[in-house]
Amino acid sequence: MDFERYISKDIAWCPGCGNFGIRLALMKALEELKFDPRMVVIVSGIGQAAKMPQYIGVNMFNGLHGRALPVATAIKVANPNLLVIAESGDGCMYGEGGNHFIHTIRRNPDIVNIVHNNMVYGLTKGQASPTSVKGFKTPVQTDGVILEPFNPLAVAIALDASFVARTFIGDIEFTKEIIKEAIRHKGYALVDILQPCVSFNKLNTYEWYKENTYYLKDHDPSDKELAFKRATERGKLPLGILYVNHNKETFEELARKGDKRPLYEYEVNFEKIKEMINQKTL
Amino acid sequence: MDFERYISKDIAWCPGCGNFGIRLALMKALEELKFDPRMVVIVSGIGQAAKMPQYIGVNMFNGLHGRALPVATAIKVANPNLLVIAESGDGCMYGEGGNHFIHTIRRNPDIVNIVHNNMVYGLTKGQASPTSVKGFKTPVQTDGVILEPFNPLAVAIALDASFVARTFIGDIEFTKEIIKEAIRHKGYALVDILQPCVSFNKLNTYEWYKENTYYLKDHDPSDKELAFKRATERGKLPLGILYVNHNKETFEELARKGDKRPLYEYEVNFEKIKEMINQKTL
Amino acid sequence: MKDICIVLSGEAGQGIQTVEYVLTRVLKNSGFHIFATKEYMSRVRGGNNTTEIRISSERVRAFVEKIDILIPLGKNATGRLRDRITRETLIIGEESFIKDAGGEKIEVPLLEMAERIGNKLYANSVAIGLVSGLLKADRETLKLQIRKQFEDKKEEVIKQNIDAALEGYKRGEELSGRIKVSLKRDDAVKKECLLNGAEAVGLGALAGGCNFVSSYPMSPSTSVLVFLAQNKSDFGIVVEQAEDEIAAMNMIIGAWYAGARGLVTTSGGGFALMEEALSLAGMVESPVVIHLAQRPGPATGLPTRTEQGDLNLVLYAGHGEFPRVIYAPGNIEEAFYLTYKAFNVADKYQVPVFILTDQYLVDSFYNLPPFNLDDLKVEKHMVKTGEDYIRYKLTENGISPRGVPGYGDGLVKVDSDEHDEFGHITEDFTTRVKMVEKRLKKGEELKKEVLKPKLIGDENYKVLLVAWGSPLEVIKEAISDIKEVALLHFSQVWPIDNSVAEYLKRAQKVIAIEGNATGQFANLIKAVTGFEVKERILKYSGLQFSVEELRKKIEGVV
Amino acid sequence: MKDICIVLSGEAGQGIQTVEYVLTRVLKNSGFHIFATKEYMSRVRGGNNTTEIRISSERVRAFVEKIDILIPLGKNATGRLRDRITRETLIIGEESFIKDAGGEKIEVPLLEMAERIGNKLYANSVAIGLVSGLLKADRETLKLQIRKQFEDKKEEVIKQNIDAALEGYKRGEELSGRIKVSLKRDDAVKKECLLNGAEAVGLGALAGGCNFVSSYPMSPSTSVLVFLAQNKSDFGIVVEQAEDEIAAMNMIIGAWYAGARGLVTTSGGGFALMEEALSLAGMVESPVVIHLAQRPGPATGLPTRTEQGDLNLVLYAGHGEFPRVIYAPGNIEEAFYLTYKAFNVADKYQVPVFILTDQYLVDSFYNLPPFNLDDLKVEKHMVKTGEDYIRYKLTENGISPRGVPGYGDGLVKVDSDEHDEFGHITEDFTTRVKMVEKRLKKGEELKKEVLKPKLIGDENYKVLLVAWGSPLEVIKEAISDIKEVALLHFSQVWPIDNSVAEYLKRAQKVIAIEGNATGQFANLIKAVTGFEVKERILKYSGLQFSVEELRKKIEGVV
Ligand SMILES: Cc1ncc(C[n+]2csc(CCOP(=O)(O)OP(=O)(O)O)c2C)c(N)n1
Ligand SMILES: Cc1ncc(C[n+]2csc(CCOP(=O)(O)OP(=O)(O)O)c2C)c(N)n1
Ligand code: SF4
Ligand code: SF4
Ligand SMILES: [Mg+2]
Ligand SMILES: [Mg+2]
Repeated sequence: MDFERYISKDIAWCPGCGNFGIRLALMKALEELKFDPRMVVIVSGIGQAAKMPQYIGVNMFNGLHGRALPVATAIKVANPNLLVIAESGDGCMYGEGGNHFIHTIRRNPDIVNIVHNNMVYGLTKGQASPTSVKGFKTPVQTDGVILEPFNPLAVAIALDASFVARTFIGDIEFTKEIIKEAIRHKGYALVDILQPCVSFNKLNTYEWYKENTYYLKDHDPSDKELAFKRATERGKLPLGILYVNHNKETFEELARKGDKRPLYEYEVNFEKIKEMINQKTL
Repeated sequence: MDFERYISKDIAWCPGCGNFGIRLALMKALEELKFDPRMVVIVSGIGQAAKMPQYIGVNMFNGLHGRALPVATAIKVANPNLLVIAESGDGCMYGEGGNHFIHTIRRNPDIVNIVHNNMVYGLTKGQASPTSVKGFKTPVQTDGVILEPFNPLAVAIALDASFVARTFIGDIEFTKEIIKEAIRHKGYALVDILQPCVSFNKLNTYEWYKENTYYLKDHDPSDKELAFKRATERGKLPLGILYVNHNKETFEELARKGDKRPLYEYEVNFEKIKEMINQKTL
Repeated sequence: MKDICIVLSGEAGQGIQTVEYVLTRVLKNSGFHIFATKEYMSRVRGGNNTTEIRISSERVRAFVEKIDILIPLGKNATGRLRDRITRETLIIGEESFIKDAGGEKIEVPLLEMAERIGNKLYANSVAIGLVSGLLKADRETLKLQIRKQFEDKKEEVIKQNIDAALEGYKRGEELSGRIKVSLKRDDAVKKECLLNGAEAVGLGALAGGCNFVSSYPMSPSTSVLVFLAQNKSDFGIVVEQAEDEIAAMNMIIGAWYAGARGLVTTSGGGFALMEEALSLAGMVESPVVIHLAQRPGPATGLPTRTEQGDLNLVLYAGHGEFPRVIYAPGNIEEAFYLTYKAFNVADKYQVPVFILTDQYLVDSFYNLPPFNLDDLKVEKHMVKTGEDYIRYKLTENGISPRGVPGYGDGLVKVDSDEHDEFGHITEDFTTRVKMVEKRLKKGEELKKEVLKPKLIGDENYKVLLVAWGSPLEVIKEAISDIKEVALLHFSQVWPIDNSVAEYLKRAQKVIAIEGNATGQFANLIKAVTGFEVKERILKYSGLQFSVEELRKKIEGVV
Repeated sequence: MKDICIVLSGEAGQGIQTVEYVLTRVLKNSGFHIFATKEYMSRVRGGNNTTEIRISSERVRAFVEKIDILIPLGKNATGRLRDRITRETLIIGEESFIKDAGGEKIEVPLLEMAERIGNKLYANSVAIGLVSGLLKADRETLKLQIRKQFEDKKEEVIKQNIDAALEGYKRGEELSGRIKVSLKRDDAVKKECLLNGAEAVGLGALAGGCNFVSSYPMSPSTSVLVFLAQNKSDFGIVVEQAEDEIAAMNMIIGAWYAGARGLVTTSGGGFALMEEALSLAGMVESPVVIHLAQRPGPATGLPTRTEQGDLNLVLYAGHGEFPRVIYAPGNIEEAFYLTYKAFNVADKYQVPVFILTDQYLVDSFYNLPPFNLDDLKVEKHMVKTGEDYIRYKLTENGISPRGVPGYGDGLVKVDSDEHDEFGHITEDFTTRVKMVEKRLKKGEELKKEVLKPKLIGDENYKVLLVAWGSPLEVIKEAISDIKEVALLHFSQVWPIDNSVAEYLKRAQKVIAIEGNATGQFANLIKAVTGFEVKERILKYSGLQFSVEELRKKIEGVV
């Protein structure tokens, strides 16, 4: 497989981890959509999830914890011809990177934002993440988590994100399809993937997710209030595409005024600079 | 007036600015609720709004741009007997401080969060703020704002903030009453105050706000979906208390397990440390 | 030097900036050399701000304390200038504005004159005319500049403003006998341009091929952001106001990764938030250009004032060890050329390059010949990748060919973790050591491109002054008449090389002049050369040095 | 020194840490001196991690490269140790685990033995027993420690683990003849405690009155956060995991403002994000204590490795100029006492105080006598405010009485802008100058409390080694047999005073030893004293120094 080329051989995830499934789903999605690996960039942060682009044969920007989204946005606007995927963990995207999450949604670049939501900090060995459920005990949260869990879908809908979906990696096929939809969608697309962390999250296991999720049926993703209701109601977590707004222009369309040329082709117009300087003599 | 004591005399706001009204509303609210100025702390960031505590005779922590909320949270948990108000501009709270906004709501400390929402960066002379409307032209946003405006109320509701209100400083009396409610409320209380910036926002003027707002009537603030609908619907902006959730414990209650003593009274238990060290001999 | 120093003083919002803008153009286009600088409070209305305009027969480029003519534009506009007003200072204006001041007062009812013509609001035009008349500036030029200033307005308003200016001019001419200095004019000046430091940095960025700017507004750096935003359509630049400084810096690194040439402009506090990302640039070996306009700290400090307090900050910013370049332009020409150069150097060595200015430099301007662009060139060091491209190829000098995604057949993998040549994460200790050495080698290479410090003044100096950045022109003027004194000025403050010690050892006395409280550059010199610059003239009030104070202090030690 | 060095090696997740934990306690409580340290990869499962345990007749506190006994706990566990395995190394364990290694192999079917007793999972207990038997440790102690380790488990499981350990012990005893060194025991050791650097910092914080911790997890600093979280209920400490490092640092400053005693614990990259807030602490004159456990940078670097690369970072962190204190504990005792002291110093001078450790120090432990707490005392410098309280009163030494809100009759106003004595924002230049000088005066005061460097070794040295922080014990052991060599060790690296130069000048040769690539401390010494430490032994592979490599390098230059 093309996407297996040129990758780090030693995959550092734990056996049984949901990350493997996500890798598979993503690679299949790219394959089925026939992407040229050279035109794909995965931008990630730091964490277990963030190691993803080490193991996929596409361009990689493995940046700082929490900072994948501004990097991804800049890459997309600097070269709108690239498929740009920003991928990382729940701590990375919703914790350290929370401010970028909000404001990237406002910007609406045509990127796919994949979040491995294992409700825990994996790489740093099991502290609570923003999505950890109340009462979840960890070596730091010794009496259990006391903060309200962060609801990424509700927040994204509140900010009128152009595509909001959730999947569970127990269902790789479904996840792959959702990722494909997200890629096809024009504009910012959030794919929050529920992913068991077999090492540090003994609460939100494969079984737990199976029992606590359901597939959306007959859902109208253009209905924002309904989407909000689904995203916030108590009980089982919905899987599928919650919300889509097709009527949004992307950041790069607006910032580049439709120009799609990569900025690396840019040539300086020294004549114009001269003109400007001459203006300053008047 | 007590709250006029011990303040910076030279008020640096522009004549006609909405900030004067907010100052009045806040001082009256504190007065009417009979607060002892020594037990009140205003924490602010940087900006025109953030100068507020310079002009009110209470304790002041005028910190960094964007960082009022973590400071306020820490003060509250370190001394739950204080009334802690975190107050700043829209740029400060929703832009630079966006991540703290989200996570402070999740924490739910019993503080009042007053945001002077003038839809512009005042102090730095008129760039777009997160709440600036699309198309708003500034010296930096020369073609007008292209980002979706940040909707603080919708986000707060999505995160199940315990108290979410909006007012317009054209109505000082109403604003004062809302602030009083926010103070009385136990838990995090957001008061987003629409405030004209007469110097840099020629679009969102007193008139504009009058025409583009309405007072909530017969609204049930315990109905989250309704609150979300009001917060996100197109058209006029609602004024009043949009959402309240009375069933939340506060951060300091949980983190301190009900202990309300100021941490400055804390004495180290050296005996216990000795015991711990002795444990390490076993 | 023959010159006249005019100070305009008023509240924020009273239009000093308009007066300054028009007046400096009128005067320059009348053939005078001019210099202007402003100091202002961190507020939008009220308070007290001033602008100084020096008019001279020769080139003039530095702040002086003396005030020959003071024009208060409102009440309470003279109090803060008390120490600068002497018996010779002419104070001209409304009776109520000038009454509390010392000096030689000349009442001119600007408001009344304006009202007579049509509107009190024209008072500033009267003032512009008044000064123009005092200096016998060119009347036609005055009319032209007033017209330009109000070109968006109705013809009637334009006309009335011109009339107001001409009224002022008349009155000024009548008073011109009161001015003792007579200035020569030089037609060549008319062809020169007027630029402030911010514009020079902006133009330098354009010439350097900058096509991506992301920043968060922060005084006094915002003017560069504004300049580029104003010109973005003409040049196809992406200008994005980020949600915070962290996003801004990460965006710029992302932009370079994709082949753009990015700039951030910020101040100390904003930059402090970018340090983790600076370290990222160091690790992924991304070029990045940072304009940092200094203001007094710590924390919020004095947001609209000047200082040279952030040298240590940028020298050691970011965790871990990686090379960087720091330019500190001494004047407007250098602000242009060094910013231009920064982009090529950043691209070539794949390192962060700083342009370290300050509020004084970005907000000051003078006339200067248009920059010669003929030799400027955007040196793109990017390569088209082959199938077997590897991002971090180990080379002799540490520099690996830099590819960008989508350009060529290779994949470009960059990593904030320690990585192998492919860019993949590694924990191999041997690779680690090689990669550390690779990065540091680039620092050694950079020494080959170091700009030597400039020696200005008496070559047979006994006293050597050492300075960096914006005090350049002030010191130059201060020592112009003092013998056996020279200035060694650094426009590049990192890397610097040991050879500097030779200059220092030749002096009987070395004095560092810096706009900070600890002598950061003097300390750096000691760290690099071991030479201790014991005497220091330091200023940290929030104001720039003046020619007079430096002259006095230097004469005191000579 | 008579000692045996045992190395455990295996994948992440194979339980090395349990083996290490139990074994060190068994050995110590058998009367041996012990030292242990680990190195591990930044991953949760797989890869290869090792722990070294040294057992000795005398105090032992440093990492050595030699391996006397190697216990691989899985396949592929010997490859990375190739260079450390000699012909003398005993490699004990499963045939399939040891087969690829050099050295002297002794097959012991740990898994089979465990399975025979009840479960393969008991193999680690067999291994613990095996080593205990080899060294003839106390059997009863072994049983006790195994029981303690599994006390949450069912009695049957506990028993079987004990049986497994005893089986191992038997086999170990049989093999004990193969060990050539015979170690003495010392009953006094049994009364000593075993602590790692992280625990020492945590205990020091408790003793310093710490009652507020806010941090964001980051290796290798998280263990201090965890330690305090585990003990928060006993001590009434508020422990909050912040959303990011910026929040953490701002919270801590808020906490001190309200009268708490706060700590952040972080690593270089996390700290880089806190710098703006550090500058805030400098400006509002807030005490703050920062534990920074270094790891190799730049950027993400090697997250679980060690380095001393962030000295410059903390020295110059934050924009603007303000004083700070930096302690760099050399060992576990110092980690405790200096962290304790940091709180009192921070409170007294109202400045940021750093505890600069690294992965090697926080993850290493040895036996040591329990700390004497008798002289420790939380010095609260907070005052009860009067009606006319002003926060920034100008005083002789720059220190103003610090009030907190709600305690007394005054109001406490602190400001990140430049401020007057009340704490209100000001743009008055005279006040600015006074306030800058006030803050810097505290820096001068702090010099009075500087901890002098320690001279260790031959007082009549010809060669003087200079070091700071965690290499202390390694160097000490390395030079213990070398004549005319001494070590000058700094546990406080800022401020340092000029007197240091005296030590340096007395030496014929000075060599800096540092765990970074540029010799940051040597450069600092030059910056402070002008003395150039030309020779440097630097390490930046991600690993700590070993006794052997230092001994060799030092002997090479003597
Ligand atoms: C600025 C910064 N702070 C902290 C860290 C340490 N860190 C690395 S990964 C991580 C959390 C990982 O959690 P998550 O993002 O949920 O990813 P996961 O490992 O669970 O996939 C943290 C805190 C860091 N690398 N950088
Ligand atoms: C870290 C940092 N970045 C930028 C600034 C500059 N700055 C000061 S106030 C401000 C924006 C003010 O806007 P807002 O918060 O909406 O307050 P307003 O002035 O409109 O009341 C900015 C960008 C700063 N002080 N600190
Ligand atoms: S720690 Fe958790 S998230 Fe990380 S690889 Fe292991 S199971 Fe997966
Ligand atoms: S700039 Fe705007 S917000 Fe600030 S004081 Fe003036 S009117 Fe008010
Ligand atoms: Mg996670
Ligand atoms: Mg605002």
